[in-house]
Amino acid sequence: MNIDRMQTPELLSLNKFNVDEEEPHIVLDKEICARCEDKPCLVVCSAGLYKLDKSGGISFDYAGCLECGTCRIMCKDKGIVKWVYPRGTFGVSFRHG
Amino acid sequence: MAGIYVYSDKKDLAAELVGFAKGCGKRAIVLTFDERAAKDLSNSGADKVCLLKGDSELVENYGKSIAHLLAEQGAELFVVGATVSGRDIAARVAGYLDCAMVSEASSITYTDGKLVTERMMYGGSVQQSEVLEGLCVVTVRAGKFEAISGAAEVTTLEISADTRTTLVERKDIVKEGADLSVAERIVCVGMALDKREDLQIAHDLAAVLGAEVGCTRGVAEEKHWLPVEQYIGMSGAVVKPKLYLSMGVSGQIQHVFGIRDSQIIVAVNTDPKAPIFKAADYGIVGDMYQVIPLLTKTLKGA
Amino acid sequence: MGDENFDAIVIGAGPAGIACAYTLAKQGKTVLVIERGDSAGSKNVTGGRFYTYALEMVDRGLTAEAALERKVTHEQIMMLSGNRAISVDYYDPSFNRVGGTAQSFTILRAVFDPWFAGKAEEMGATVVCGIRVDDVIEKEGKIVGVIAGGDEMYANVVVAADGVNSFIAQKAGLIKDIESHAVAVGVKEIIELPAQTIEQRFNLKSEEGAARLILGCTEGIHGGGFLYTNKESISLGAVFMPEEVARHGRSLPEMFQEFKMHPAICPLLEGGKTVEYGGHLVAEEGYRGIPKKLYREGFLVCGEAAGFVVNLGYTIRGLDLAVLSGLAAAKAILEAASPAKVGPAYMQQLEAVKLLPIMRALDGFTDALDIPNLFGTYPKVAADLFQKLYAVDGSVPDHLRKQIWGVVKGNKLTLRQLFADGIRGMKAL
Amino acid sequence: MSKVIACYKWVADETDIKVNADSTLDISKAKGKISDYDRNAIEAAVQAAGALGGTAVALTFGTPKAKQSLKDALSRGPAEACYINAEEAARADGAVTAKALAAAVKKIENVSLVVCGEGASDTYARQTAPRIGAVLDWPVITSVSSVRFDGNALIAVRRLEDCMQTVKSELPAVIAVLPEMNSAPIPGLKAVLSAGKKPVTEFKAGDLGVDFAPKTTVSALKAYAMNRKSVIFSEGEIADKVKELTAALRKEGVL
Repeated sequence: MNIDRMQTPELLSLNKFNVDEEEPHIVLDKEICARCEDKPCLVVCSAGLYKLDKSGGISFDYAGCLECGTCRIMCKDKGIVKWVYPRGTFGVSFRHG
Repeated sequence: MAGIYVYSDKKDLAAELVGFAKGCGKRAIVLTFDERAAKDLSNSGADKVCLLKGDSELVENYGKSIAHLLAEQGAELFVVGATVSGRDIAARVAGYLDCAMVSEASSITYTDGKLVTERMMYGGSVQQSEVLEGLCVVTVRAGKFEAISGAAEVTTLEISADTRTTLVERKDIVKEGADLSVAERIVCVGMALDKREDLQIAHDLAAVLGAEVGCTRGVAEEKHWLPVEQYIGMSGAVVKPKLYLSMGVSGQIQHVFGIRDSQIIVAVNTDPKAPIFKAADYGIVGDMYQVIPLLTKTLKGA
Repeated sequence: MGDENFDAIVIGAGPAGIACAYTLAKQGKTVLVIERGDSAGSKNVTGGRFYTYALEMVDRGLTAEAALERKVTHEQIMMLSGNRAISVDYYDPSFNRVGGTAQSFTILRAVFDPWFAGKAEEMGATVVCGIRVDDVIEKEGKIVGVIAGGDEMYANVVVAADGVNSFIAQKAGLIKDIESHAVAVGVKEIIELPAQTIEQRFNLKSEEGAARLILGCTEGIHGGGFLYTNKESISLGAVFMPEEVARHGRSLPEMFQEFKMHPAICPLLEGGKTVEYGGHLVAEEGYRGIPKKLYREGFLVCGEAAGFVVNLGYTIRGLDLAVLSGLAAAKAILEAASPAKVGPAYMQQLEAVKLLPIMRALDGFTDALDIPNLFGTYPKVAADLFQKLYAVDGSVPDHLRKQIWGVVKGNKLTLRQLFADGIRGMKAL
Repeated sequence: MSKVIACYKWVADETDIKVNADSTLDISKAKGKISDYDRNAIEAAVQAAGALGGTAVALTFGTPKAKQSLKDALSRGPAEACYINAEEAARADGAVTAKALAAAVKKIENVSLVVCGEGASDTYARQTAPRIGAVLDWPVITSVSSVRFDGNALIAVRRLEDCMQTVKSELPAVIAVLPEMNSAPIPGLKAVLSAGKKPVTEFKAGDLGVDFAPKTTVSALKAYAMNRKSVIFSEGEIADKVKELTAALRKEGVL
């Protein structure tokens, strides 16, 4: 094993997540996102969860969220219509922290 | 009669277990409750087929009697097909005999006269080996052993049932999608799929391969592009096709758990570091939107 | 029912919340701590160092029992530019006198926080994990309790120690949501290495540790890197201003990976195995970032939720300030003659435990760190200078002053700008 | 009042298990949890106790470490808990586990129903319920997807591979429930707070008169190694990669 550049999916796979399938803690209004020109979420998310899909829209999966809150603060056009912490016991659980 | 006693409510699986018993050089005695199965199994290479008859239609109700039978006959091992009902009977028998039992062994061998088994733990990430002595019980899934042939006598045996539990009703389950667990080839779609309509490229490839289409959890549970029965993984379908080919699947451990009994695993993904490649026999690093249609075309042409 | 009415409800089982609960419980108060993570510390990410004086203020001798990693004996600063690196290593054993309490330790939150929460439980506090507090209950202008997991729970005082995003202080109407210029976002990898390897690479004796802050690793973006040695792992992270990241246009995780692979960083990690990746927001405005009001009747805000973090460039302080604020909150609750007086008493206690004085004194660093050249140009100037000093190729060297001037000009800096940044820096400090 | 017992197992969280370079395992740092399906068993027991007018009792057999599970189990609804605290649990196999649990069921007295999860997250051996039934000589119903009561009778729907089977049995009985039986709720704040005040009965190994010698000997425990060819075509034109792949698959005989 040696140190190498790692993509976020690989990094996130090291963490422990208990994904809340019933209640997503972050919800986007993709129509608003489609109109957003800057899309800062693409670069500021610490987990790299915001991506562009083929048609130029935002693709996002809350499952690997590190719960830092950066996307919420940087979201310009308020396409993030819901951002709360996951319900108790759900979300990321750091083993080291 | 001493030897290995075999039971499964699936007669093909019972035949495979006879194959195992004979492969160990032991006598194989088949237990069955079904007359037709008894007839078919009389050509499975067993030494004896016991058609058990009693007054309950629930096979689980014979657990205690089978335990007595095995003890009386001096059985060495009771090997049972791992179906819902098989697992139940096996554990009851083990309970009444107060003996060792290994559930869903992935391998069983005799080494120095002792039975050595292997099985999976912790969702498939850990393998445990155990050594068993004396009369014990093991359950085994289908497909682990080869059936053989050879004539055996069929004897009928009256056996008593525990009738405290009775059957009220039985309803067949109507399956919505294809049964992935028995599919020979599977094309699996992952989250790299952009939109529902693009499933067509998976269906096109599946048509050429004679494959069923499966997907990852996200495609079924989040996008709802395929029915939930079609997702493969620890909490979904566990498959063992000859060929599993994934497109745009990243390969999280839970998904990989569901495919690792596949004979050949193929992955197509743009990310060379996607974990699926570690679990694959063959892989193409590339965009599935280019690779898959080309693959379909190539296979069609051949 | 006595069950549903506590002297205090503390939201969040981090160092601020637990310091508060510990102190209250020790004095016989009934305290309920509600933590949304599966266990204390499971939602927390910290760069990784803790100053022990704060824990000693909560209870003398606590540090000796605490679940800590390595005592920091090596304070380090590193500047990167291109493939080049300048390192400063300050070794001072006097911070860690034998028989005394070491000044600071590296820590891992998922290890430290459960220990601290356990201590509060020993004192009689009730710590409930796995429950998210959804809202506060307000009656007649006072906060009287919380709604959590569908249940209502009442207390004389609710202490919000729920971290940087502090939704609870927002719900209580004390603060607005964080503004993007007021925070930086940090990411970090935990990389496992054998203790021996860490000690060899960082020139440490057993139990000794290094704490390193790194400039010039953020592509000119306001921010920096950090590296802390734990017992059997290294915490490597970087902090960026998200506003500038958005303008810069390169993804933050990508920039962090670039930093990790720097030829002066990567060899320190060699043979290691990454075991975790975390992200966290950090308040960046120091004293100025503290909300105008930290209390209302029946309600106090502590720790990161109250903006009690300072970034000094050479070190970051947050955990010790969190503990101080929790302690101050508890003392205020204990001493106030009536519920209405708890808030003002809290402000007095924040002075008495020296939290606010410390933050005021360090206020200037915010300005100093606001100099944009600090994160790209100056590390480069320094590296260029070292390059000139150490390059020996047989040619006749220029006069030193000329060399310096050449470097300054080469980096398109004007004297005026240098002077202005200098004055700004001086004034700030 | 009759008692409905929910058996649960405190297991190491499989996601915390570390694999060493030599593929041995380090479970020492793994957090514990109530085995996933056992949460459904506890919920089923609480519901059954409601239907039968009895009380639900959480029962576990574990090492001293399992003590920390009691609060979690009780916060899920049972009125009391019963804990067989024995170091032997670390080495227990299906035989030992069933005998220990059955012995506790006898001690608890007046038990009308024992509910187990279909299988544990660690072993997933699915032996416990049938074995307890055998030890007690009670009727057993496994793979239960729903249940109702009619006087002293229990009517359960079982899910088999190809059919749903409805069976009827007399009480007392042992059932093993599937996770589809219910959705085990996340305990609320008040439930967690009250859990700490509920009564817990603790049995030591010696109290039960059970032989704790396991019937199987574990000879090895190691990480499962994915043994695949990993031939990855990453360079060159896509058309060539596809050609190479089809040739390889043809050779494997899977086309």
